[in-house]
Amino acid sequence: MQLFTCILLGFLVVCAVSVSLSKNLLNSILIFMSYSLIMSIIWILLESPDLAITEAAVGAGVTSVLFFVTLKKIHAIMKDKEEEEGESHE
Amino acid sequence: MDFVQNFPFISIILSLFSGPLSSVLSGKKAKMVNVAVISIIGVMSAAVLAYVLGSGQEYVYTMGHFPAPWGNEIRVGCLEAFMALFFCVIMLLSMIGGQKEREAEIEKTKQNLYYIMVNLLLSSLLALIYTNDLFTAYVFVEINTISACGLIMIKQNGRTIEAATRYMIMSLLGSGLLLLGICFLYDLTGHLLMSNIQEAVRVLHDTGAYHIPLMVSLGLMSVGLAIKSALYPFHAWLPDAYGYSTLSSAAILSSLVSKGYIFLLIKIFFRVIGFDIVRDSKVINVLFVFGVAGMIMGSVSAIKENNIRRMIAYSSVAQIGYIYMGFGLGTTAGVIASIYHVISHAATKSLLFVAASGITDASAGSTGFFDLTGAGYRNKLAGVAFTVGSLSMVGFPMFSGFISKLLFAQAAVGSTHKMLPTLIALAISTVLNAVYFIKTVIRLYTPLKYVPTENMTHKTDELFTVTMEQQPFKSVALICFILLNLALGLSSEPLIRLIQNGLGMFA
Amino acid sequence: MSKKLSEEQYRKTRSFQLKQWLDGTKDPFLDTVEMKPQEEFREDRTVIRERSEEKKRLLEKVYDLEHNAEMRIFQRIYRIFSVIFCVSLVLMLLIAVSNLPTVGAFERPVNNEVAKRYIEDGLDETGAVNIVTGMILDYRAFDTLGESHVLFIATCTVLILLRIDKKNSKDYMEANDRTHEPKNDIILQTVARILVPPIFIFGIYVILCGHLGPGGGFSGGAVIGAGLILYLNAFGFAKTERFFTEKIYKRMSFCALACYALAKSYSFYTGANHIESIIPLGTPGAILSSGLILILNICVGVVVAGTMYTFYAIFRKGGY
Amino acid sequence: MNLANLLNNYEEAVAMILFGIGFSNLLLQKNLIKKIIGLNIMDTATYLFLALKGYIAGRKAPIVVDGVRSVEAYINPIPSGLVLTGIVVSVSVTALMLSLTIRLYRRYHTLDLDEITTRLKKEGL
Repeated sequence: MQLFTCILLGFLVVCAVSVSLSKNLLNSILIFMSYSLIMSIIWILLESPDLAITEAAVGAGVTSVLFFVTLKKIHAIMKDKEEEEGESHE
Repeated sequence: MDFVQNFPFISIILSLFSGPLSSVLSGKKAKMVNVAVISIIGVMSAAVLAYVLGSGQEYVYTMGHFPAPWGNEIRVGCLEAFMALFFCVIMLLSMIGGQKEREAEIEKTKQNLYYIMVNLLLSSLLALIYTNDLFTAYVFVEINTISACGLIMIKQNGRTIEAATRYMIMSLLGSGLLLLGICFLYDLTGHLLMSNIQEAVRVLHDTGAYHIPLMVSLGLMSVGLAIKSALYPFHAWLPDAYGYSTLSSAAILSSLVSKGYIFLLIKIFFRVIGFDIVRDSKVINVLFVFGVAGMIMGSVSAIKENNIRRMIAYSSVAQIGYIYMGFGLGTTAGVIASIYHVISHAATKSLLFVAASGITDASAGSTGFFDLTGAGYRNKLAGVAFTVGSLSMVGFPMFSGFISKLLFAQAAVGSTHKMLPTLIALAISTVLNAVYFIKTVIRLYTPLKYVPTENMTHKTDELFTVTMEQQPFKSVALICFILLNLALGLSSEPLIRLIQNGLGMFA
Repeated sequence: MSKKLSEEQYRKTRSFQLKQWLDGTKDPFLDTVEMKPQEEFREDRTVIRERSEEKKRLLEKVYDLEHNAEMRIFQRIYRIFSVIFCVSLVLMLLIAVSNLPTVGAFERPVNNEVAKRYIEDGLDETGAVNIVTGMILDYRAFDTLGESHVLFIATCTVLILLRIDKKNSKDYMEANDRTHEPKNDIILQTVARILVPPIFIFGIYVILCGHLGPGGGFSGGAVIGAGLILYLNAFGFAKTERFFTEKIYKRMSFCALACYALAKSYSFYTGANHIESIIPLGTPGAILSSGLILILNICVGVVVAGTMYTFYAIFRKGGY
Repeated sequence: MNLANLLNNYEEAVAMILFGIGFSNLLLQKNLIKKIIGLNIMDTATYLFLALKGYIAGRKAPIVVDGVRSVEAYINPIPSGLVLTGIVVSVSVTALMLSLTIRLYRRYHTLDLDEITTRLKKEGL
């Protein structure tokens, strides 16, 4: 059990670091989503099922969806941005 | 239990309730509800103040069926009741003074949302004042932060949204540190209620156990709240936020929002940790250094500034520096001076903002320094009010600012190590204050014919006179503010005694 | 002799729809979903070019490290100080942690009489089997009251920022990105049709059983909100706006928050004035038990579900 | 620095490191979206730290089963309740920050606050 906790905690740190280092915004949000999921498993291990449900629904669900919508709004998912950059290099 | 004792609880619930209520009302009705709520709460706070002064002791109000360490509770002493009353007065006057701007600058369909922000801001301030529980304080700090952000960005131009973003980033750093500090303290003491924490902290301090985490927790909470209340190196958001938001927002933000955090910090020092333990720690020295730096650097930035509202905003940085310097002195006299300065600064700064808007109205809406030439003749009341505010800020006798500077100086003489730097900083800061405020006042009263007009953005014939009848609400607010300032300056004795009493009840 | 159908009647029959669907001329679900022109909002190419050129110029100015020495030094110092600040913060915290009581041990200050009473008497005093729910909605209800107002005020600020009241303006066109998305995705719609009802039922179950097991208003409300978002994505705004608009959201959350505030004021008032509360606690374990907690959970659930959906809808469309 | 105890408290140490990562992201990242992710990491780290306060090894979640009501049977319920409150606060703050980001992008077409500030200075608004 302790080993499992250690692995999960290690994952958390790896996720947090790679979020800050990743160049692509979409990638970092996906990593953040997995961070939230791991967190909700940790809540189960810490015997707090209420938190696990809330974190899974709020952290991994709604927050990530809001992030995706924002990315769409700022044209980071679509091709617009590349287009813009491509034009500026011309 | 007397019925009056319910009033603090009723005022918090009433202002919380009026937020959702405003969301289903139209802008006009929401405004009426807002004014009514603020006035009712003001009256109730006055009644509570009279009750507490009459009985001479604070009382505890249990929120729910369970007594203190299990349930929530609020605690009412004379300082709390006075602060609630004072905040209501300032908020009401600011709302009245900024009415015209508010209706012009905010979209019609979003007017009622503004009143939601104001109502919830008031409720969070009241809860911060009265609460006796650290976690409740955290929740209401968040409400305070979000509603302040709403107040900043309701006038939607690029500047305010950028300022709101910076404000949110800084505030969230502060809230994170504050919450972490609360967690540490909870771990060490096992309580969230302020009085129980203090007992446990005293035991810990006497036995010497957990000394390092205790200090870390104190440091985290102080730094978090200092960041949130825009202490000097963390003030980057402040000039834009105060300078470009709508008038009543600027007045409320500068006079109330940061003061709520400062009041919470005072409660943490006195009621949660115990002031003697705080004094023994190194934390107050840090606050002292940053406070002194803020006093001087804020004034220097204000001198360099050309825009009158941004200048007043930078002056806020300096004044918050004063308040933290008072904490840093480490004596009760210093804290009393700080609390008095909180009050006097709140009264003066909102006066200055309202007066500055009156002046810019008479200068064809321009906030540039050169455009203000002779504006004191064109809008007489605003000119007088600005002069009163400036003199009070500089520390001219008769006005409230003088008393607070006097108290600071007295407190500095009482402290052994920090006397010299404090007095020097006070002197330098007063001179710098005088430079930019008196410069502005002189500019206001320079007749147009004596200055070359090429620096001005507007032609002289575009300028027109603004009379009191044209701006009835603003005039009422200005007159009330001037009277408040004079009252604070001329009869400060009872207030100082009240603060002393209140601090005594805290400990 | 078969009965002859008129052209109109024939068009309504299933066989005609099937034939059309097989031919690929018509989508059988066409009438039931949102139809909007599917052209994409596109900016003028010259505007984009101008903007990117200006951005380039600006970037040169911002990061003009050769000429802007003051800026460069300031930024470098700022970064160095921030890094030092962060590193020393972490070190300080680690030192503090190394002096804290051990994780997982029972003998630590946290496990004192407060937690003891919650566990031992919580069931009798609040009637909630789930002690955490009993704690946040009865013992420490003031916090939770503040917290639901945090959600409410956050929605209001989002409304201020993103709601666009002038229809047909350029901002509105740009904000409403539903207009240029592939519509009538049959996979999404089928999946949504299967999944949305169970999600709703699960969310309602989590809310209603908040006092009996893990869950409560916040988690259940978030689940229902997620279900609404899925429904919106599959079937479009036209469908959801039939039953959920901003007006309804405002009234709903007003009612829920008012109900919450009234219920709690009653219990605060009676508690502080030592008046016996008349609300029965019921049998622990039954669904109708634990006094006000069930009602409060429903209120919180309504507020949270509405808030989550509102966030999404405003982000997508700028008002709904 | 008490190293042995630090190793005992390794969960809390991880929470503190996560807090540091989140804090420095919020402070130092140029991109607003990254800042917001940093904010979320910081908040979750604080909640992890807080929830660890209530954890007692070998005990069950505080949901009364079979009428067992001894304090020996369950973990401390207070931190769970506080974290529940905190999570909701953090999601509302995140939504607010994201909407601010969208507005800034709609106007300035960038996510870099410094760039926006320079542009504001140039506009001289």
